[in-house]
Amino acid sequence: MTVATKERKLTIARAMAEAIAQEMRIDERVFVMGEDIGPLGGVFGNTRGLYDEFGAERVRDTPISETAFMGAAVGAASDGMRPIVELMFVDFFGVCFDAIYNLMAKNTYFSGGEVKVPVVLMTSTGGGYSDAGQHSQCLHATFAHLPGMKVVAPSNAYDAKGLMTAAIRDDNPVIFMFHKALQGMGWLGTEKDAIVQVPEQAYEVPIGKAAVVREGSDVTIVGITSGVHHGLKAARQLAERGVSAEVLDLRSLVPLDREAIIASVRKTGRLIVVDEDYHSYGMSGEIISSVVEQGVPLKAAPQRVAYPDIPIPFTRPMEQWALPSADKIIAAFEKMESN
Amino acid sequence: MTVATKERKLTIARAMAEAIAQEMRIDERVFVMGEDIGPLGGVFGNTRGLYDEFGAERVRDTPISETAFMGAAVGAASDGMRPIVELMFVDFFGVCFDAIYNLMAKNTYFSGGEVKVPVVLMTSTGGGYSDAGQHSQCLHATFAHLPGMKVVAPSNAYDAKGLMTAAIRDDNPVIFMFHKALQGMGWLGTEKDAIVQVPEQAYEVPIGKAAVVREGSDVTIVGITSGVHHGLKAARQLAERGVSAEVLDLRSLVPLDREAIIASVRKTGRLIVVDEDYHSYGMSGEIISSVVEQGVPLKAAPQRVAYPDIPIPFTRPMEQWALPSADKIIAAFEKMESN
Amino acid sequence: MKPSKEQQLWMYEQMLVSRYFEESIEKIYMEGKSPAFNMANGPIPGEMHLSNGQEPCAVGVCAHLEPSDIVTSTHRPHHVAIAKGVDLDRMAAEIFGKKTGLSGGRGGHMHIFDPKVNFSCSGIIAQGMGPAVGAALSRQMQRKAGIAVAFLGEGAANQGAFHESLNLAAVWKLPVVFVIEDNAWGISVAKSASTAIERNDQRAAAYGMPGHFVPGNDPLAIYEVAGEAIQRARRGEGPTLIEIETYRLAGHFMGDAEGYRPQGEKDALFARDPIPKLREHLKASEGWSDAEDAALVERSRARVDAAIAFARDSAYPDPEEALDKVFV
Amino acid sequence: MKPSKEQQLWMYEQMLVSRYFEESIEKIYMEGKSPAFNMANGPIPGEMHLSNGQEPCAVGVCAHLEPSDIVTSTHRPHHVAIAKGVDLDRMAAEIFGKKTGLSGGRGGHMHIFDPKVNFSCSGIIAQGMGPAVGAALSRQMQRKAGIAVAFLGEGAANQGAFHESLNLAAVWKLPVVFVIEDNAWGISVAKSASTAIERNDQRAAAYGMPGHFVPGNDPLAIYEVAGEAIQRARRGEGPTLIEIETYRLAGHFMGDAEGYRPQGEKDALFARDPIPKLREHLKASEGWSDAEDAALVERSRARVDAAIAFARDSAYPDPEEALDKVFV
Ligand SMILES: Cc1ncc(C[n+]2csc(CCOP(=O)(O)OP(=O)(O)O)c2C)c(N)n1
Ligand SMILES: Cc1ncc(C[n+]2csc(CCOP(=O)(O)OP(=O)(O)O)c2C)c(N)n1
Ligand SMILES: [Mg+2]
Ligand SMILES: [Mg+2]
Repeated sequence: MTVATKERKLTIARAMAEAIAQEMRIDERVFVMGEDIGPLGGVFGNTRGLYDEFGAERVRDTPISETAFMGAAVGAASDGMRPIVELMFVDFFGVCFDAIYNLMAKNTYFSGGEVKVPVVLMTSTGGGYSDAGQHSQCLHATFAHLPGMKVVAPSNAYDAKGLMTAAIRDDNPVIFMFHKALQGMGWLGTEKDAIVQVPEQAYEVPIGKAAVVREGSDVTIVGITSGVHHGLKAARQLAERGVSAEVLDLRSLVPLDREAIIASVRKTGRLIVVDEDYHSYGMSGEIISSVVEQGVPLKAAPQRVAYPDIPIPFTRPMEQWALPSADKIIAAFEKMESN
Repeated sequence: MTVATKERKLTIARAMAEAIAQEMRIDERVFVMGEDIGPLGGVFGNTRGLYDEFGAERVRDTPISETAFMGAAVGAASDGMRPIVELMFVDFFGVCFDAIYNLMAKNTYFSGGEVKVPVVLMTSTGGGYSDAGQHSQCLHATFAHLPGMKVVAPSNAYDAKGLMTAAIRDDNPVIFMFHKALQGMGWLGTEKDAIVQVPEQAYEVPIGKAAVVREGSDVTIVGITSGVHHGLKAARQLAERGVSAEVLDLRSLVPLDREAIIASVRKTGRLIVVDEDYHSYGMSGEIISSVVEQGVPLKAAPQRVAYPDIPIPFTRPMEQWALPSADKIIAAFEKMESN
Repeated sequence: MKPSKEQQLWMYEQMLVSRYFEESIEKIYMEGKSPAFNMANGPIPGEMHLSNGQEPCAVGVCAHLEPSDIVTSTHRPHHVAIAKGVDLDRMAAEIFGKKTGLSGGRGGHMHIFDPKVNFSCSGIIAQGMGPAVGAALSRQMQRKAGIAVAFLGEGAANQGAFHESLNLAAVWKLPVVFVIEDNAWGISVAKSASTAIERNDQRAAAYGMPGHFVPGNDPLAIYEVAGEAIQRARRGEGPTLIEIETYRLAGHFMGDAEGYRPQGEKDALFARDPIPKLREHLKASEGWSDAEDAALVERSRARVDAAIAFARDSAYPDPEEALDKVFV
Repeated sequence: MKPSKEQQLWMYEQMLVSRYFEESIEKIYMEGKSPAFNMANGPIPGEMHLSNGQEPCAVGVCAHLEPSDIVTSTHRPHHVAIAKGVDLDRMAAEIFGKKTGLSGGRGGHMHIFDPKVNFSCSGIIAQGMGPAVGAALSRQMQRKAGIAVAFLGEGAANQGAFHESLNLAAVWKLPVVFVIEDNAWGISVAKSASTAIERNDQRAAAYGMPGHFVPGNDPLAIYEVAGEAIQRARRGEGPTLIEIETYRLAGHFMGDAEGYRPQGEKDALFARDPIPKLREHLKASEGWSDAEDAALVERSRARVDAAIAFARDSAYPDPEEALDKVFV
């Protein structure tokens, strides 16, 4: 007897909402708060349906008071709840970063491990739709640099659901970054490859494990969220030229799966890092250094394709020009080859 | 006829205060605000004497309202003033980072260069005196990663005065980080080598230029603030073994003097980066990547001596163990040699 | 302090220009966005927060301001920008992302900067308040004429920046006026769900400053209250907080389905549209004729059309210009 | 709601313990710090904020609390920690940075966490407020007994977190009490230079919550006012704001030269030391005898001495333990 498995593709938004709903059903301590996450279902759709199923007490619209409700998430988590809290755009972190960074991230350590702070902070990242410099950033490194928080960021709906489930069940604070261009909201455009088959039952994608999303032998392309899709597109184009690119989806920035990166670069001997976050003092530098400080033999100088060190411009010509792309990855590869 | 030049050594605190006073004398637009920077002269002494000379209007104690007064600095600067504003500890950035980061750093860009925001934000960094995890951080990368702000950090009083003068005269926002252990406040201990001769007249140290503070040919040690002093100590010890270490004081994180770093590593073929800020996604990764992505030939894998990815512990055994040191730099060098 | 006929007509004209501007933007915004609505497409990409209905707040306040006075506004800035005298052509061009825009296209609709008339805005809630306080400090320290006005939404009044800015302004007795445009909604969240008290003017007492409430979205009443507050600031007597009852006739941003609105709310708001109301008042009380009105409407439309044409006809910047203006 | 004799004696005892604790810390803190005062040296390195003089705030409030109630405190936490029942031995050991400390030495004096009695504190001004609100929310959602109290200084009442936390607590009608210890100074800055109004209890109206002021640093008066507020919270009627006039008998932190104090202020404060005052009251009104007092003093000292001895005798952690407990 064969069981027909139903094909079911979800957007990241729906995958996130499904993971949250499933955990809320089995764990009364889980609740959600943030701006417009109630009846509206979240500006980016990732709490859609939750308010109807769980009601106003467990799906709480907040005032525009990020400092208070991030702090409240810490207090509630320390008292036995498991809050999921939304920072609508990661760009808004500056109004509440103390609560995130000096409390959420550190209280476990400060208390010698006695106080658990199981908060999931979900926040939207990324640009490409002309939302300008206060609504388009990724800020991967700004969060990943600071110890005490796990940081995950899915590139597709399967990982989104599994990482969200893992994050909710984690006893540590987890920053869950979702990229707007992958979210599956039509009004933001959508990366089709982010919409993938997602099992109905709950499952975890382990935090801190990268995934080889395409195998290859000539060059390793490391990315996260949008960078993975740029990498995959570049890999397909490179394949046409007979170049075999391996694409690594980090999925987690903290913990960082250095082993997986190093294993891949040991195989390929070439490294390109793709990051929609700013170039300097960021993820791209960290990945490259993590490889070279181990003395991994390289066939060419590693390259990065990151956002230039400029505030993100509004106008489309500038904005699109500055973003990472498959073309830029290919150019980076060509640069490697020409030296 | 010879003029006897008076030897005059200053602490960083006094050098900062002197630079500010001199600029306030010649430029009415310059004023200072922050917590306890008035009659008290700043918790770290860097506004001492200013209140007496310039009075309460130009040396303004603020309420504990960093969001308001950082925002006010932006508004005053945009209206033609040149505020110097103090964030008492860099660790407090989370209560006001939006005003710094989304306004101070970006308004010039957002306005197409029409609005100048000549703010100097001075803030204390660093640990080593058991002030624990909310009062000991450096956060170099947290500020340097985000575009739109210049970031300087002196290792000695000469540079402190010159960088402060340059910062005040700069039409862009400048973050001026001073390390508490170098500040010359006895109650924080003091690095003697930070107290150096300082000319009485005003002068500028150019922002964005690193300094070779010790020449050498076998290995380049790159650091900033406390890291420079660890580097110098290590270099002296290495010299006893016949190893010639070059020590580079970055002085500015933004703009980053990549040319100087690369020139030195081209000469020595070896690179160690020292950073009291957190290891991952930080300055150490940026420096290493900036070198290797240029294909600079290396004799050994570059190494970093940075703060581990942990909140900073209070207790002395843990705290001291975790800090960078000359010994760790030497160990890093030995590791390079053993491979 | 009643507005003269001339002042009323100035306000009316700004309201017309603002309304036509928003209506034009609204239409153009949808170009290139069908069949599938994707923000990234069309001549005006990105988020778009319209201010239709809130014009009285802008004109009632700005009627008292000189170009040298400072205004900081929000993510919903057009009506205030227009009333403050921001260059309409260059503002339109900025919204289109053109090289001739106020910032050469770098800022877009949430980042309108016109230093000639001391106008700026920010997309982060309540974060224009600190800069307004600082600009007021600058004027106080320079003994230079001019006051600052910070506009904010009622949702913003729950942000920490609100508290800190009001306190600082009061402690330093700065020439600044805080104007809350209470349009009853912060995106989908009603004021009553976000604000512990009914009216934010009551919060002024927490800072020892006068607080005023203006009901009815009435430009003439706003004119009076704002005039007092601004005069007070000019006299060096310190800050004032004003809350204005206003209406957001559009969605929070374009694309908003507005499902959170109670049945009939929109109709009720449109029935109270401040523009026809003011027109009727002018006709009834100020001898304003149909012919005069038609001419003014015509002129306002023409001014907007010219701005839009300027924006459309302007060139896009070169992509590499993205790297300029990070530092000056 | 007057305190019984037993409750008064409980408060008095906590005040004694707190005072002796601070006096012991003060002495030990100076060990190893001469001839040159360097914070990094001695058995207690780092910053040290003493709470001498502010004991009434702690005991008057905590007299109403159970271990299951939540308290968040500040950089100046010892008196509150003691009144809340934090393990004195392990707190002392934490301040010494010992392995037996509450956090194994990771936190130190500004990061006292004792989950057994639901106590925590933070070194960032006003940032304990959000967590108190969240803990209150947790109790409300879990239908679980217990309320939260957030302590803060009068300087902290100008932080954005104050505004946001009070508003959120009021909107959600949470069982939380905000207690401002007004010791007149924020480091060197006088309240009058930082706060736009005279008394912060007046700010309660901005959130539609009751506000109370307690003058005179009087533990019995504090007991009454706090009792009402806490009962109100327990009844589910929502938050309250209390401002207490108190005195900081020590410097802001150890090493503070206190040059900012007006001439004679310290003497005046010591003349109003709340401990002898309460002792006199107990003797005059509650039949408290000299012998009983001597015994209690003795017992309190012994308790502190034992804690200090425990701390001194405990071992330091291994340095590598620094890497533990980042994640659980
Ligand atoms: C700090 C911050 N939080 C959240 C947002 C997202 N946001 C944009 S507009 C808005 C609602 C603002 O409401 P209100 O202040 O009443 O202004 P209105 O939109 O009604 O004009 C929100 C929550 C933001 N821009 N900044
Ligand atoms: C956000 C923030 N800003 C500044 C400081 C530095 N600081 C520590 S204590 C203090 C004064 C606090 O005054 P108050 O709230 O009255 O408490 P008190 O010290 O009088 O107990 C300041 C400014 C800080 N810890 N956090
Ligand atoms: Mg609103
Ligand atoms: Mg105080």
